[in-house]
Parts: sequence; C-alpha cells; structure tokens
Amino acid sequence: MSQPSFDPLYQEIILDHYRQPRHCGLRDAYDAEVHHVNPTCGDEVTLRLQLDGDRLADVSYDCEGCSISQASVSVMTELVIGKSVADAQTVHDAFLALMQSKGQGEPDEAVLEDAVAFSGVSRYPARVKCALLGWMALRDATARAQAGMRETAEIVTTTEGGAAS
Amino acid sequence: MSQPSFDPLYQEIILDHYRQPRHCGLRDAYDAEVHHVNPTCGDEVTLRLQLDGDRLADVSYDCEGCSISQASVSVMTELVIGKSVADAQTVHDAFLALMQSKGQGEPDEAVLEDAVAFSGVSRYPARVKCALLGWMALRDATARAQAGMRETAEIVTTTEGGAAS
Amino acid sequence: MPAFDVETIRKDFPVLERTVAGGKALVYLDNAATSQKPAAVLDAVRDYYERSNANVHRGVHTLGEEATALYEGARDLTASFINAADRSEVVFAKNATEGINLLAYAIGNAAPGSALAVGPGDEILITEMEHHSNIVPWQLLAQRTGATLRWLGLTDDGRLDLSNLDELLNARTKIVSFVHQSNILGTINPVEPIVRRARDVGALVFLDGSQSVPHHAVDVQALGVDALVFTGHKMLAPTGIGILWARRSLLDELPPFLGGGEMISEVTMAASTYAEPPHKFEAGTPPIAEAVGLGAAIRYLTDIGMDAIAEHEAAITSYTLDALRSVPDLRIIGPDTTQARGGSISFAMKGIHPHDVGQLLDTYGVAVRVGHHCARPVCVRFGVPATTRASFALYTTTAEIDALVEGLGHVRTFFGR
Amino acid sequence: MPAFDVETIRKDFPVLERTVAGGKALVYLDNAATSQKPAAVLDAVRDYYERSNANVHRGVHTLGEEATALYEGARDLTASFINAADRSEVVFAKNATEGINLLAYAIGNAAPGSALAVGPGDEILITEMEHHSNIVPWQLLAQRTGATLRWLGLTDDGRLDLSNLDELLNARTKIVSFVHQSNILGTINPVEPIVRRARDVGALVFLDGSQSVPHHAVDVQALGVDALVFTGHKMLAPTGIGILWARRSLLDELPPFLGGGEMISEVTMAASTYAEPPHKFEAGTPPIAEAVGLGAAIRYLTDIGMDAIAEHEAAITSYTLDALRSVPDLRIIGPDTTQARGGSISFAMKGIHPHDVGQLLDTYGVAVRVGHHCARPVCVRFGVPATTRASFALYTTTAEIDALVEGLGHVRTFFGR
Ligand SMILES: Cc1ncc(COP(=O)(O)O)c(C=O)c1O
Ligand SMILES: Cc1ncc(COP(=O)(O)O)c(C=O)c1O
Repeated sequence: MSQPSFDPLYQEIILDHYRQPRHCGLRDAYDAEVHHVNPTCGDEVTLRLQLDGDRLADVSYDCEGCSISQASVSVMTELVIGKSVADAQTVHDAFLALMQSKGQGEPDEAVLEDAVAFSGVSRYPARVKCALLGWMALRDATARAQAGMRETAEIVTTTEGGAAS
Repeated sequence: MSQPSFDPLYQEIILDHYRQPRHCGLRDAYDAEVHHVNPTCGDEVTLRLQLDGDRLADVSYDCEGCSISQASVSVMTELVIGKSVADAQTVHDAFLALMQSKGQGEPDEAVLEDAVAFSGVSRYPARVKCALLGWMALRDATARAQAGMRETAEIVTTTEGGAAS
Repeated sequence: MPAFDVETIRKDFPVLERTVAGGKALVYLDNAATSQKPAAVLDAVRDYYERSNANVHRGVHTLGEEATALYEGARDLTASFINAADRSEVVFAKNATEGINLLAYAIGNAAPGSALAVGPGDEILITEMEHHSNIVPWQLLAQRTGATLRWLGLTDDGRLDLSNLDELLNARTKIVSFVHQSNILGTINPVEPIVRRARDVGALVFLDGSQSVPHHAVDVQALGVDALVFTGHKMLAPTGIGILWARRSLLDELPPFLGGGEMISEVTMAASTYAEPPHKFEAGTPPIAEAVGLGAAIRYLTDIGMDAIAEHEAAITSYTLDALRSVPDLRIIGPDTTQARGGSISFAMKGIHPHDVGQLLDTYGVAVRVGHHCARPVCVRFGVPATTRASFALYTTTAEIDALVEGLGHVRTFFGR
Repeated sequence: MPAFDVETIRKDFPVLERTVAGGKALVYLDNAATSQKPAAVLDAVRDYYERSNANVHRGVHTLGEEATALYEGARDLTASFINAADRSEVVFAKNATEGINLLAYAIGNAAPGSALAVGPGDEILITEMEHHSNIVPWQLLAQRTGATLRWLGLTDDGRLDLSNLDELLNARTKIVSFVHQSNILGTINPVEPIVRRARDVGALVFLDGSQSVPHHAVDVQALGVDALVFTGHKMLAPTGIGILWARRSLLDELPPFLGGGEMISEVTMAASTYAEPPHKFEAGTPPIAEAVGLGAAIRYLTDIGMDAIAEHEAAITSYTLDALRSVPDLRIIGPDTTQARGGSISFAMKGIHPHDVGQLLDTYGVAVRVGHHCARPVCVRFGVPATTRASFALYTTTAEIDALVEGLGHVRTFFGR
C-alpha cells in the first residue's frame, strides 16, 4: 500500500477503532438520548447514556460516519464507561484542549490513553469537528440525564470546535 | 498664468461665457419653470421658458454653478432663443451626441456654433453631466410648457449623460 | 482564434505549478467551489492598484476618472458577455448569494398591493436541487410576507421532475427561481419549458447561473428569464464580486435594497430619492478592483472562446464518467450520461465516508470537495449524508482524472473494512 | 519600532511614484474616499491567489485548509486590532455600508414584540453629519417599521450640537447610530456622553468608524458601543471588504440578514437553522482574498503603529489648516482648529464652484475630492452646494500640502471673475 506512512491523521489506533468500533450499536437501556450533527460535512451521531447515580453506567451509539468521528466515539466509550461524571468531564476537558491545540498539544497519556492518537487531528481544522462530535453529544447527554430529560434531543448542532472553522 | 494652454476642457469660449453669462437672471414672463440638480456634484439650475406658439421666445436661468454648467446653459440660450421647438430639438440632439462621444465626436459647427467648444468636455465623464444640466432642464421645460404646466417642477434629477457615470 | 490547447492554458495559471502533500503535483478538481485565476486577472488587479486606484463616480481627478472608466468598462464587458440588452441591467454585488437576496429583499420592500409584492396566498417556486443560496433567501421572504414556498422534486437520475410543473407553477405563483446547472449533481436544467409556463401564469423567472455562466455561453435574451445571478470567483475572477443581471424594466420597478452612498439621487434628513439602475442597487463603495479583475477574466474567457471551453469540459466529463464506472462500489449521484450535464460529478463510495475519501485523496495531491455542497436537500433526497465531488474547468486534463481514479483505488484499499 | 519616516513609508506605495497631467507628480489628497495600498498588501493578495486559492470552511484538501486558515487568521488580526473581546464578534461584509444595512435589516427581521424589534412610537437617532450610508438604511428601516427617525443638529463650527441630547435621546429611542469621525467635516465626535445617555435610556449604540479606524487606535471595549462598522479600502486594504464588529450577545440575539451558503446550520426545503456568529451573518462565498489583504494591511499599520500614524496626520492637519488660512476668500467648513478633528478638511472658495477647483487642481497633479461627499445634509446645513475636500493619510507630506496651496493660487487666478 502506497499510503504515506508519516500520515499524522490516520494513526493505526484510529484505523483499528474505525474498523472495529467498541460499544457500537444503540442499546435499549438509557436515561438520555441525543442526536448530534456536524452540519458542514453531514456526520451524525445518535448517542445514549445510562447513569447509575453519579457513574456513567453505559454509553452506546449508532455506527455511521467518517473514520475520525467513528474512532473518536469508540475510543471515548472505552475511556468513560464506568467513570464518575466528574472524572469523565476531566477526560472530556483534556480531549477538547488537545483538539484545540492546532498540532501543538502535549497530551497527557495517563488521562487520554488511546485518545492521544488524535493529536494529529488537531492540525486539520475541518476534522476537529469530526473528532469532537461524539464528545459533544456525550456532554449534552450527561446534562440531560442529570436533569431527568429522557426524551430524545432530536437535532442539536455541534458548536464550533474552537479552531478556525 | 501657468495654466497649461493645451487644456481641452477650459476653452476660451467656455471661460468667456462663464465670466459673462448671456441671458442670465430669471425673467418674469414664462410658461414653464424647472429646477434640475446634478446630485453627484451639487450643481443646480432653475430655468424658465416662454413659448410663442411653437417658438422659444425666451429662456432665462439663475446664474450659479460650475463653469461648465454655467457656460453651457449660456451658450445654449444663444443657440435656441428664437428657434422653433423642432429646431431647438435638433440642436439638443447634436449637443447630446457630442457629449456622449467620449472625445471622438465631430461636431457640426453649422448646428452647434459656440457649443463646439464643449467637445473636450466629452472626455471627462464627470463633467458631461455638468454640461448637460441646462440642456436637460430645457428639454423638460419645453415638454411642460407644451403641456400647459406652468407650476414649477421642483426637483427633477438629471438622467445619466449616457457616458460612464 | 488559436486551437484550444489545455497545456498552453495551464501555463496561464500560476497555482497549477504548485505542489502539495510533500511534493505531489496539485490536481485541483474543486472548480465548482471556486476557480483558479490566470495571471492576466492578477495582473489587471495589481495594475489597477498600482496605477489607478481611487474611489469611483465622484472624482474629477485623473485617478478617479480612470478608476470609474475601468469599473464601468467591466460593466460593459459583463453586459456583452451575457448579451444583455443594456449595460444598466448589470448590477455588481458581492457574490451570487447577495444577488439573490437583493431580489428577495427588494421584492419584500415593494409596497403591499403593488405588482411586485408577495403575501399570503402567493407562491414562490424553487426546486429540490437548489444551492442553499437559492433556498434560504426565499424561505426568509416567505416568512416575512406570509407567502408559501413550494418546490419541484427530482427524479432518481438527478433531473428536475417536471411532471407536475403545471400544478406547482400556477396562477398563484409570483416567482420561480431555479438553478441553471446544479453544483452538486451537474445537471443542466431546461429553461424553456419553465419560462413558457411562467409566462402563461405571469410569474417572474430568476435563474441561478453560478455554475453555468463560467462554463458555457449564456445569452440572457435568448433564455428569456427576468433575472440571472452569477459569481466572479467561479469564473476566473477575484472573490468579492457577484453579478445580478435583470431586465431594465424590472430594475426600474424594484424598490432599493441596501441604502447608502452611490445609490441615491438626493438625500435630506427626512427622506431620499434614488439613483437610476444599476446604481440604485450598488450602495457604498463597490468592488472596484474586483470588477477590474472580472473584466480581465471575461476577456480571457472570450479570447479562448466559451464554445471551445464547453467542448473541452464536455470531453473531460465524458472521460470521467467512463473512468468512474470502472471503480467498484462507486455510485454516481446525478446524471450518469453526458447529456444535459456539466462538469461537476458527485459520487458515493460504499461504506466509506466522503470525508475520508477527500482526506486521503489530498495526501495524493488530489483536491476534491466533500460534504453536502450547500445543497443538503439533494443529499437527503438521495439518502447520503454527503458526497465526494470532482468538478472541472478549462484547465482540467485527462491525466488529472487518471490521478483521481488511481487515488480512489488507494482509498478503497485503505478504508475497506 | 523604527521612528516614523514618511519618505520611507512612501516607498511602500507603488502608486505614489505615478505621474499625472503630463508628467506632474501625483499629489493624492483624496484619502477619505479611499486609501492607496502598500506593496505588502498587494503581495499578500497575489500570494494567496498564486498559492492557496480555494473556497473556505468546507475543504479537507490542502488549499481549502490554507485558505480557511488565512481567512480566519484575518479575523483574528481584525479582532485584536480593535480589541474585540472575541474573534466571533468580527463579521466580514462587502463594505461599511453593508455593515450598517446588516444591522438595520436584521433588526427589521426581529419578531414583532421582541426586545430588538422597532415599530411605531420607537425612535432611531442619527446626526446631521452622517454619511448617506448611515442615513438611508435608517430611513428605510423607519419606513418599513413605522419607527421615527430623528437627528442631532450641528453647531456653526461643525460639531455635534449636544445641547438637546437628553430630549432627542430619550426613553423611546431604541437605536443611536453616529459617525466617529466625519468624512466631510473632519470632526471627531465625543462617544462617551452619547453612550452614557444611551445606557440610561436603554438604547443600542452603533458607531460608524469608517474614517476613524484607519487613522487612530480604536478600542471597542473602551468605547463601550454595541457595534462598530468600518471599511477595508480606506485603511490600505483592498476594495470589497467591510467589517462589522458587534458584541457577541447582540450578534446572538439578532436574526440573520442575508440567507445562503455558509450561514446555515441545517437546511431542509421547508425551514433552516442558522450557524453561530460570525458565520450566521456571512452568507455565500466571503471576500477571501480581500480578508487576506485586510490582514496584511492591519499588520502594516500595526508595525508602524497607530499612535505614530495619528501623530503624523495631526501634524499634517495642523500644517494644512495654517496654510489654508493664508488663501484669500477660502472658508473652512468644519472645525478650523486641530482639536478633536482628523485629517479631512473641506472648504469653499468664494465664487468658484468646487468642480472647477478640483478640475484645475488636477491639471497640477493634485487630487482632491469635490461634491457633497455623500453627506448632502451637511452641505445644506452650511449653505453650500458642495465642498472641496483634502484628506490625508500616513504617507501625506507637507510638500504635498504646499502643492495644494500653490494650486489654489492658480485656481483663483484662472477663475476669478
Ligand atoms: C463616514 C463614512 N461612513 C461610511 C462610508 C461608507 O463606506 P463604504 O463606501 O466603504 O461602504 C464612508 C465612505 O465612503 C464614510 O466616509
Ligand atoms: C449553484 C450555486 N448557486 C449559488 C452559489 C453561491 O455563490 P456565492 O457563494 O459566490 O455567493 C453557488 C456557489 O457556491 C452555487 O454553486
């Protein structure tokens, strides 16, 4: 295969999650469901969250979208399922900061684990939104679950990823 | 005086009419009065026309404005007073054609007499409107006099002189 | 006129010498988004700034007169390029989008009850293949006035479905606005049957020529429409200029849109009167250098010849359609014949998101556009979240199409799962 | 920062080497109409077209990302140039005029009864020294909505008459829009008392900075206004770009103006949702190359330093006022002191029409503007049909002022009657 191996975007970890997404497929038990779209490219994600008190008991999602958004949400589920809302927020903040770093970020592997593979994405403003899609959906779902709003939030557009859009 | 003598705009005839405008000053007898403005430069003219049957018995005007508009209306009065409406129209058409010629016109001295001095003005799009101001006012006044409308047409803006504006 | 030679033409476009992605030749196939600019256009703009830059229309000084002559000269060139009956029918806007909004807002400003006004019970007809710039202005006008927005649907092969034209374009229809050539599907729409029906029911017809005017000769008098909009940056000219052509009688009737300098006749604090068209619709300092660039672009296109350009692009389109048919799991969205279609080809690759297609192609130097191309309803209609689109210009070569097809092979290998 | 040296600066402006009127050096004193452009700006624009030209915001290809970074980078530069709290507060329009119309139309689009809506009984306050671009949009808005337009008058020395501010800016006033520096009189208006009073009565305050931002440092947070408009071509940047800055909370509240590509979030045939500011207000392909040029202009101005520029222009203004006092029968229209006035000086010569003044000066290479300068009510107020105006920039020299004064001597000789 002649794909240049120095590609900063399509890291092996990303391709692995894209080919074999973890926790993929919507599951029946949930406290909040949100549907987020990236209006500029047509990426969409439906995501469900089940809380157990203050803990993210389960996160599930449908499996469509580009490799970056798919791999990102897959990595995210592995990182946050079982964590407390506060700890998930810490991971979220670290990932958001990495995405806004324009390729200059020094990711904390202890916090971000596999998600450090997305460092390179932050150099591609158009793809930052893809990487953030699932994370924004989770933040939104968490707020709704905590507020006891089970009904689906049908279309919530993602906010700007902070980078030049 | 160090003014370049090759100036195509300020011909001696023009300066002469500007310094000593003919038929200048509004006279009491008239069949139509119009007030025209050149909105881009602030030139204005109030012009009165008295018809005698089909003949332009008198044309009078107030004496304010730039040298080109003043000289042009002065030359015009000399050309048209005493002429029939049809003959005045012929002069008008010839002058309009000259003004729209962008410096390429071959004016007919037999028709235009002193007005041939305005040939050079047609090279200055911004001044073509000045030169046409009184002529457009006269055309308008003629139409109104023929229609029996004596009341003043307060503000009629000049139409484009055909040249790039 | 010398014979059309694409290699000679390419030398006129400095950016085509550029390399990307670590030394790969740029293969620019995103011409429907914006075109590249020949040196002749860049030179004209630079010359303008280095010699004649001044504000227009009010100067008695040399630079002011030169700038005005250049700006108004660009209007003359534009008028004859589209065979307008009169130069005063050409209004310069900032882009095609502003041109359409100008029409919609000016109509919205018409006194209630006047011939141009729209209100409850009136209908505005568009189509499902419009660019957002020809959808949203009409949605907003409908919201402001209470008029109803309706649209013609699409057939499965990406054509306008005219089977219910007579029902949708009816006595209540005041405005029909549709795209001449679709930026996403490539479809070239038939103008004549729509104009004919519109005349029968007394509706105005506006045409979005953003994708047609750059690629083949367009004659507004032959088309018989009431207005046409297009945009400089897609036709070798600078960004920052769009063109609205409209029948003089329509421009005379339309109330003004933007208020300000240049568009007035006389201003008092209490009220103003307005200039004659086109100035009535050109408020503020116009895009002067951009018009100069547009004029140079029109000269360049005319020198080569719009028919020669259309022929070249048709050949490239045909070559591409053939080549894409050889790519497995690739589905063309839009007409897959060369008949009544232009050089803008959208496709979907099974199981691979367009974002990934475009991104990987970029690593091979191939620039295509991915997304909904500001025509999301088309994506919805064809059941795809987005498409990958390759679009051509007079400088596109078959070698570039080969590079695209080779790149698509790499995409399949890389993302196949 | 190197010391300000006008001769060094002049070398950056190619057009200043030009001769006119048969070999005379160009003396360009029409900077309030438009400024000349330094090579750095022209180079930035050309580089953009020769290297990175692409449409913005949707590309995954290299050129698309570069173009987007350059365009958005210009927004960053603009935001910090005026000390905006956030980059999203900077909206690119086609000129200052569009910026003002955007505010007026977006307010006109506000749902009746909403906080921003205006209607019968509400007042809009402007002043008698506004440019037509800050008059006509409000006349049109008043006509559409039934609101009342009012205005502050002028004193005989060309200042705002604030003696009845409290009456004119009252509880009914929803909007105050006024010019920071008058293009015709040169007056710099006091912002603070108007903002203070507006805050008391809850009115929005919009400032027309077209003539202030190019000439001295402007800090939107310090000014405390709600919106500021200005225009690229008067600040060394290309034509075709204007800037609207507004508080983010105001941009959030305002309904959209132009509809089309770029400004949407999601479009269906029936209805659309809109993007976040600033994109919500940037419909269609934006002025990309023009923004790149604006960014380069801001860098150039910042490198020299706005304070140094202001100081230089103040010195030229003072020199000119002194010099003009020596010309017989010349009357300055506007403040004839240097206090709170910028480098735009209008005057009348007894018995000689401005058209003739400007025309004859041109034969000596001196370019001034004549006319009502899109501020006809000021001419009416001061009882003149038009004025002659000399206006300055960072590259203006005292030698140029001497040429002007010498030229005025010729004018008197030639036209004296
Ligand atoms: C004070 C003022 N406001 C507004 C404008 C309008 O600027 P533009 O023509 O670039 O829209 C100008 C310049 O013409 C001006 O001097
Ligand atoms: C069919 C069509 N209409 C309108 C537009 C809008 O053009 P602009 O963005 O220059 O306003 C485009 C291009 O984006 C287009 O392809």
